Amino acid sequence: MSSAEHHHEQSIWEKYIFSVDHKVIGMQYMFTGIAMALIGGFFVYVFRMQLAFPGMSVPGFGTVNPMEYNSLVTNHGSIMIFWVAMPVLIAAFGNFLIPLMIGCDDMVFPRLNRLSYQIFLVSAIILIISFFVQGGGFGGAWTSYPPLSAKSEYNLTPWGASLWLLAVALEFVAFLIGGINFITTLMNSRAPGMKMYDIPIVCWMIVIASILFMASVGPLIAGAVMLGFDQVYSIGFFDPGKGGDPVLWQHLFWFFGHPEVYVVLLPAMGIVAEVITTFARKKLFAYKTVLFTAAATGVLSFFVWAHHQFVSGIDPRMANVFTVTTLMISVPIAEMLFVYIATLYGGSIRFTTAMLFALAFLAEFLIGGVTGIYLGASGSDIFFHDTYFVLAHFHYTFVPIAIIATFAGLYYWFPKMSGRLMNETLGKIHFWMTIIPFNFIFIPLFILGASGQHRRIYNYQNFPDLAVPELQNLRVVATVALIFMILGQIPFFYNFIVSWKKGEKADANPWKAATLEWAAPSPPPHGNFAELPNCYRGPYEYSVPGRDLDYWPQNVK
Amino acid sequence: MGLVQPIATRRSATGIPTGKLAVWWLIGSEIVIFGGVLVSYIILRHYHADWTEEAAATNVWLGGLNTFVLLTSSLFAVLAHYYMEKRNDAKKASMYLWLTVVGALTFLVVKSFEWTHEIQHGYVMTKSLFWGFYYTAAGIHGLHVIAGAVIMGIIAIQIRQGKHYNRVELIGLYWHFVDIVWIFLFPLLYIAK
Amino acid sequence: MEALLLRASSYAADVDGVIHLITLLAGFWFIVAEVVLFYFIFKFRKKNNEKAQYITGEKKEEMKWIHWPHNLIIVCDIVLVFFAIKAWYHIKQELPDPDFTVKITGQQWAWRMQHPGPDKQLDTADDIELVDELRVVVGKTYHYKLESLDVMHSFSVPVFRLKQDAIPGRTITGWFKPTRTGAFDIQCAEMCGIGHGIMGARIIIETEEEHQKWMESLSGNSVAQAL
Amino acid sequence: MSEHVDHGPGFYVKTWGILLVLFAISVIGPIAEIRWLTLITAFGVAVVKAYFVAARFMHLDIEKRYINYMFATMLLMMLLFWGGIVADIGAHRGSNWVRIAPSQVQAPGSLSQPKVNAMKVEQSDETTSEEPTIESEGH
Repeated sequence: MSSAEHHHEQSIWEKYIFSVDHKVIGMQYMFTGIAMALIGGFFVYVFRMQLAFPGMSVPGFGTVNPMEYNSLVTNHGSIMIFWVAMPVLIAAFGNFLIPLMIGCDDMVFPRLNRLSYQIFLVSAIILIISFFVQGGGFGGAWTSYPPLSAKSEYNLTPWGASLWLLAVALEFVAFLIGGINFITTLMNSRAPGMKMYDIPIVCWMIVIASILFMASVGPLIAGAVMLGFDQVYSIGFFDPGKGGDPVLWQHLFWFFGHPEVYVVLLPAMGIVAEVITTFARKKLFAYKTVLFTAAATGVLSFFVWAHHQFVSGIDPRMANVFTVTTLMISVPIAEMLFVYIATLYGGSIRFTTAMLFALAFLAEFLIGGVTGIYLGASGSDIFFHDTYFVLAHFHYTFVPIAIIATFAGLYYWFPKMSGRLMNETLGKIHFWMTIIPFNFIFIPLFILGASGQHRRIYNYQNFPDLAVPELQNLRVVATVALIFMILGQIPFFYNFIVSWKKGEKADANPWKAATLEWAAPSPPPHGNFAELPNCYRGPYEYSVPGRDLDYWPQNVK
Repeated sequence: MGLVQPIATRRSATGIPTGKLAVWWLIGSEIVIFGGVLVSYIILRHYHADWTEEAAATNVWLGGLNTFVLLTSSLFAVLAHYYMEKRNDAKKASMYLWLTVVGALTFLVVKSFEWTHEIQHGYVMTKSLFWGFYYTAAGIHGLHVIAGAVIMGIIAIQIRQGKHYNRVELIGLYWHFVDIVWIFLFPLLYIAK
Repeated sequence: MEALLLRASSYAADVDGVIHLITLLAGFWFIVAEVVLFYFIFKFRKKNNEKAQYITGEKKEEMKWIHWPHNLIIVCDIVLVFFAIKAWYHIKQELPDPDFTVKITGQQWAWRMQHPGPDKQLDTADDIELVDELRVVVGKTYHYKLESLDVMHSFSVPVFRLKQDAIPGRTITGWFKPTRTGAFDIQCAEMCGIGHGIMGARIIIETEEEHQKWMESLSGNSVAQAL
Repeated sequence: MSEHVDHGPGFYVKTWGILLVLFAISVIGPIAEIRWLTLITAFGVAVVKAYFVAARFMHLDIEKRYINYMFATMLLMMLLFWGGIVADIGAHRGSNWVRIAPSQVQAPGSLSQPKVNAMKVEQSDETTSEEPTIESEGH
């Protein structure tokens, strides 16, 4: 039964707004994520200008007072993690790719898929509303530690705090429902003949990420309900005066927090694996090792959460346990990166924009990974905790994940999404104008952090040791580099919008890749494949000796 | 409804039907959510020895009655699944489903009596942290009971119209899970005095 | 680290030691990985479309190239863990007996420092309480009792490499031993609301005589106040 | 569906009977007012009842094994979470820290104004003067 026969003409409303097609829902997540990234980017521009030129009237915002500074910082963090990294990496690529790459026509529960996007959209709207309520947006850091976040007489944002919490809780519900959809689809709806080790790595990674998210978000949803009751009815779950304990929230939060960063890392590693193998024309080195290290990272990520709380009042003896587990988790990640580097050995690398971004991900993420060891080891974390060193570390992991790997995925799958090719020269301009300024933002922040500058402080002039000119110059360098990086995104948006309609026509398999999604026409119609494909081999059969073509698609007999 | 079920939903590479697999995962995520509340409660209970006389005010009899009600409704749910699965008898299955919904409503009625009694005697949510946990945990569980009852009613109607026979088992699984949560809530909130 | 931030406490050298060790070990593996990465990118770029090799990575001798660095990294991690825990134990778990004890209370947007005063006993009538200023004597071991009145604060003295969060509802004890005189920053390292940025305080490390002179100058007018 | 031995409705009613008996046992504890008996029966019985409902009613005994492994992992996560924080949240004191009993937790306003430090107060005034909104000192 080919899927074309029920193709009645759908109205715009049905086709785009209330669509149940996994590709349209994937695009909805993508565009919402990119829109929220613009908001998050505007926030970072404003408060970085305040840090570099304290007290000035920031063009486009005006003078920044401490209350606004705190909510800008808090919501920059919340938006970039919950409303940009997760939707784009897990939901957008997951929705778009999983059905195509495992050779079926849609997600198992299309309406549930649409519902999860709608809940996600509501959560984004609630967050944006929280900026304009009385008292302004929530200003107690994206980790929202009580009692600051629990009592409005402390955080002075009565409405902002509760709306922020509601938005985050709704976003969790959206990704729980979405996660169930992804896991069930991958487990059950694989193409006939596609065995466990024939599934492309990006699908595996997105599903492992969904499982990690589902297992870790539970306690935080319970925590969010408790914090919500604390805010509204001041019951005292986290209020020491009433018997509660503020450190309980930290444990609830970071038990979710650390698996969360791996939830975001794994899909990015999956995208990079796809792009690298295609443009190096080489089979992924040790597919099973990548899979097992990803699972090992996932499992270990539940044992490490208190390395965020070494100096925050937990029992010092616990810190020793978590130092050991944190350094243990750096081992599978290092092995996964080594395997990716080993994949390049013996390849014939084509430097398309997608490949440039994937290679840049590997180079930049190595810095992020290595600097994490300073923070995982309890001895050095005493000094480094909550300084700009931490900030630079997690930007060297988050930016490669949420921005560099996302661009790699976008440039790689754009032909499949739109049926057109993006302009390569504009892509390369965009690449260099993103990567070079990125390093000039965060290397100075490493130095600032090492010289004792702590996070989220509104104006460093209040600290004589930090108000010295050398450090202030570093802040200016970081801000100027940020402006270059923001300007560097203009070629991308121009390229993206123009090429969607007027780009050079792309056939079904422009990159000559081997995975199943390239067997569908681009852009794939509602039912994806005219004839649902079977799968005969692994996803990365490139340059197989004795074959003239250097790629062997999974669905070709 | 215009939606044609995609082929993906009918595939079952794992041998487990997709609907059931999704319910297993849903129950998995619910375990972790209830676990979060109960672990926090157990730990703070361990810290606060003074909660025992607070807990003395909880009414074991009504709690016990609710346990009995939920256990019975679990029996009806599994019988509904039995008749649907083995005997393909939609009428009997639907009757048992409605009996389960009646069980859920009795549970909620008993709980409302219990809560109004306690609130009248001043044991409100903000009296002490024990009562905070008591109302939060039982409240979340109560919401799940309401959600289960509503869905069960819808499915009972659907199978009478001859659709979605497999959903009887799915709602049964969810209902057994809600019962298991109460099996743990009962000793924690009522018996641990 | 010394170039970036001078050391003013006895255990600053331990923390810096751990940092240098990590820089050495992790830095080595970082450079190896980056060099290998860029070398592969350069060596295996597309050359007049000769085909790539077919390496599955399942065979033993291929995986050897991964297992060896992997095992060495585990060894480096074990060394790092040992030194990190040694430094952590010395700083956070051991409590040498104090010469003085100060009580530090964080509140929304100021630090209250309660000094023992001339009789060297805390919680006695002659205690001196300063706001946003801590006066200590160089070379003496101090215990600090850290509390918070309202939200989470974090008592951090960068030059001491000292940081400890102040949790409302807990009294946390720690120690430090200043090793050089001077006036340095105290920063609040935990988001504590609108005034988090202006919660800066100063720690003034002085010699024994200066400290005595300061206390006398104060006890002159504080006696008047106490009457 | 998988053809396991064909349970009649009686099988489920029997299980239900067992569950009621177990429930009765768990209620004896509070009546007899024996504390340790109450705790053992209450939680022991709860685990056994949960096993019966899961195995027989939810047919987990005949379900694919990795579904049980998934539930076991979720429960282990909760055990891990409990183990990780019980030493911290459940304790009155630990090495170098003490929990203040809720009754003695000082309310922010309770501390007396600082006795000394007059010159510090003016000095810190002018550093914070350019921030119009925040009051300079404490509250």
